[in-house]
Amino acid sequence: MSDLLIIGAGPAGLSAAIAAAEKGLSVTVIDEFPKAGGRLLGQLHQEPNGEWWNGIQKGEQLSQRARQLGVTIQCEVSVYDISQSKNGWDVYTTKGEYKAEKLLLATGATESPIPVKGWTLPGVMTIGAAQIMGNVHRVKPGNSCIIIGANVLSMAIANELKLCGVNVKEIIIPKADITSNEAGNPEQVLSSLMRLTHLAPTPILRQLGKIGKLVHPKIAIKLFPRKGIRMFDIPLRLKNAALEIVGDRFATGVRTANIKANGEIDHTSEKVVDADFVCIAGGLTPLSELASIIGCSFKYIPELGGHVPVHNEQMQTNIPGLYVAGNITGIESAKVAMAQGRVAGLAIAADIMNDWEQMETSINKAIENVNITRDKALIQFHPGISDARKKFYQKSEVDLTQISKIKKREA
Amino acid sequence: MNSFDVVVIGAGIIGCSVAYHLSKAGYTVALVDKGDVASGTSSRCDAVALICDKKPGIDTEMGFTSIQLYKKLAKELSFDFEFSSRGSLYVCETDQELEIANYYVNEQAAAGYDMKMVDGKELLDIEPYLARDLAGGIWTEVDSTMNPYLVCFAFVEEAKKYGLKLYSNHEVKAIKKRPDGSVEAVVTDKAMIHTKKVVNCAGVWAGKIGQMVGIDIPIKPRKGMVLVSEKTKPVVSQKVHEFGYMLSKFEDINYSRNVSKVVEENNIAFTIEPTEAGNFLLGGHRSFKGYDITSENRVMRGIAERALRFLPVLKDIACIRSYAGIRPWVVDHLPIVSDVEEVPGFYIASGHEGDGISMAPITGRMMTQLISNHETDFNIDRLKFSRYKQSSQII
Amino acid sequence: MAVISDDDKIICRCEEVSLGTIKDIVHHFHCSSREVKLRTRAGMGYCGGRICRTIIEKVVQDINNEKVSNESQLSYRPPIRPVTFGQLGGSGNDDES
Amino acid sequence: MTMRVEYHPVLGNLENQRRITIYFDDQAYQAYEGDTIASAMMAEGVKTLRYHEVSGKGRGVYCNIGHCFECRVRVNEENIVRACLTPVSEGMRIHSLS
Repeated sequence: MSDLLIIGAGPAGLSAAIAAAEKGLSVTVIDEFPKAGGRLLGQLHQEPNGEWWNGIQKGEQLSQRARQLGVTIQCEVSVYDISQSKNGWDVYTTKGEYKAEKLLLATGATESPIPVKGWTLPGVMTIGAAQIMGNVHRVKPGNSCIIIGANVLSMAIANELKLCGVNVKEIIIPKADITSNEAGNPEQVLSSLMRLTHLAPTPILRQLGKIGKLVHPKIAIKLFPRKGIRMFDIPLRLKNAALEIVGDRFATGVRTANIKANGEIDHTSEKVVDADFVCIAGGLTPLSELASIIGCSFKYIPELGGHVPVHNEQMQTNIPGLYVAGNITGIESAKVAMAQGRVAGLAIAADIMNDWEQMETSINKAIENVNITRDKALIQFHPGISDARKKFYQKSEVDLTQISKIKKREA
Repeated sequence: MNSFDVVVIGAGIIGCSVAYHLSKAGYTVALVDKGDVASGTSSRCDAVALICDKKPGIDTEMGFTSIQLYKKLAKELSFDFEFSSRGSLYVCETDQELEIANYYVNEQAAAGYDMKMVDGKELLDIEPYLARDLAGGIWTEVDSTMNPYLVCFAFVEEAKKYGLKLYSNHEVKAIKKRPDGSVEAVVTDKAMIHTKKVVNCAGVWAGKIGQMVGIDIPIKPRKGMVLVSEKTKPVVSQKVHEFGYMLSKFEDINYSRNVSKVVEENNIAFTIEPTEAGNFLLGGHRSFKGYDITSENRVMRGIAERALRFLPVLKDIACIRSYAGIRPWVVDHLPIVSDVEEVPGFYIASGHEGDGISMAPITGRMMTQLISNHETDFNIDRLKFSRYKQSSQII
Repeated sequence: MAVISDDDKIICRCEEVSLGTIKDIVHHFHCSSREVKLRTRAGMGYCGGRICRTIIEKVVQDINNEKVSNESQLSYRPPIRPVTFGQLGGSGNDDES
Repeated sequence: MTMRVEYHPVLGNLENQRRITIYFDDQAYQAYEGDTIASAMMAEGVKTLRYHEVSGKGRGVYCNIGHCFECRVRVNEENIVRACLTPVSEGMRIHSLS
């Protein structure tokens, strides 16, 4: 029995573990991936000051620090069920049962699918799958690739694949249909790229950001060259749609066609672009199935990437003793996740020691740090995150006093 | 103005069958449900029509007739509901159970039902993956399987051809009565539907509908959890269940199994059945938990534990999902298929507990006979609602 | 040139349910995503619907002209990762203390 | 041909990897210690890890983090595991599902 069990050894989970362990809590972190680090593991990009953000190193630093503080980190453990008991939580895993007084869900995100014809063929994978294959396992899924889906994540990973020696032939968008959302609409794709912060991780995105302040997306997409623009020497083609992934036993290429000005497909321009593998980049959405089986309330917030469990700024959900941090609360960068993890760790410590007053200052400072980190973030997955968060927390049905009341009644 | 000969409340398998049979008989029918078709118990249950789990007597008789009706419906209805007659196998863990089973089979056989005893060796010929130390069992060929929610869809599709009007996502809020106390209209959150006859097929929610006309229907929700396996090799080829299932269903049989606390406390008995899609459904479990349909971890583990006892091959097979349903339980384990003297025009077809799937066709048929003032296929005096009034007077 | 139809593309990878099948069901029955699941088996496979559920809900919402609600219609049910019956029902069930 | 990223301009070079032998559908393959089944097979150019149980169509790694279960394989006769989450070990015998 630990004071705190954390599900997910990513940036949020590990940071929470560190913060809680520093306050003297016994903490266990579990994760189903063989290595600790979560989504940090795949990340590799250059900061504006020229330094590389090496996620593997960051992950190692975090897990080392956690272990130094006595945190138990166990990998290859899959949680399949959770139930609440008198003394806290029973967590059922493929490696047996874990018990803890408080529970933190830091399960991160999952990639949204874009179903493209042929996407079940071997050799078709999510962009995140290719990222982990290349950066973590140091294996190329193939020598050449096409990426379907143009967003901040796919553009960052396209460059990482290039660094692994993959010939990324082009980034294109899926053919618009009922399943593709905005991902298939050239104007909306460009518009969301243009709304990215001026601190975007690549010069071309920063450029688009600047253009975005001057030109309406409607006009910008008209001016956008059919051949695409080059980013790290990779063509970003927004007037070109993926119709179908072709291949017999595995993917060998993508049938593409031009998109006409009215949005229709110009079938006379169809051609097959060869590639060894194909990546689908549908963006990220919070992975909240555990919160769902526990019975959390949810809110649909598009800016945060979809359905998020209702929680307050102290990272408490509407279920007493259950906390959330990181991408499960909305899609943001690893740095924000780390800052949120710290808040959760401190709040849980305050909860266990039943001493909110004494820890109030440090918790508030940690919350402030989340906001500062968010505002400085290089990658903002959705424009309007800050505002959406503020609104969400103002209206949050979870408030501290309410939870302490519940606690008292139980006692 | 919305006006129908009959309004059927509840689009579960009983309501769908009643609506179908009434529509086919020429009545104008409205089928009303607070959700979609089959959005309650009928999509959270197992998928069999059995006679071998029933007590000898009217229970078994109606069950048998209902299966014969299913066979006809499978041919008649244009919508495939995955019907097949696979048979079923009861397994007895001990000689003592085998003895009780033997007594039971003799009684059923005397009534003319085709059930036979098999010994431990024959069990393995029929289902080779069963544990090798079982005492024996009962084999029934008549027992059948189907997909319960597809049955609902099939009834509704067919009934629409006869003019059925479906009011899904209409929650019944009130039932209006005339000054003489007879039914006048059903009021939902979205519409007022005029009618002289209402059939309450709301299953576990039948009591709430009953309250709207001032009667007390003693139906309680009884929860049952089911585990779903991955698609895998044919670990069984038919419904297989432990004889202890009977013992968990009927509280009045005095026999206690040598089982773990988890199995005992949660009233768990091994059942497994194949589905058309190649998965297996595992149960069974019964408990009174109000309207709660969450999946309970203890029950999941208990079901798995009991299943491994009888079918060790399951050890390396994955459970991919679980669900729980609530079944309309009545104290005497016989459904209510009845008119209601106090409220002219108000009928009840509910309280089938775990037999709703089995009994749907015969219930729909007899409710139609009742409403048409025809003689019912069976003497349904024992299914009358008034039996509860009498018993409470006795108490 | 023959225009490729998208209707035969797969939405539910586990049960291999196509977009066309799902669209037809929603058009015909104007039903919820839960009913789509029951009628087509989309989302009922090995992965627990984790990959396709958002797409199914989107198709249903688009055709029925509904807004995205705060609570999903397709509930999650344990086990949220497949677990063998051996792991579920193995020793340690009577560990009540 | 190996698909290993031996050289990397930022992450550095792969050095002194311990090689082990694993078997996929009874054929021997070289893997590195620390590989998952999925990365080991992808390094060897094997993309198809499983055949759909109904249609028989090939499937491979899709999400690589354990969510989609497309890469599930059978290991050592019994256990079905996700190739993307399961580290290889010397002499491991892996079988595709169909």
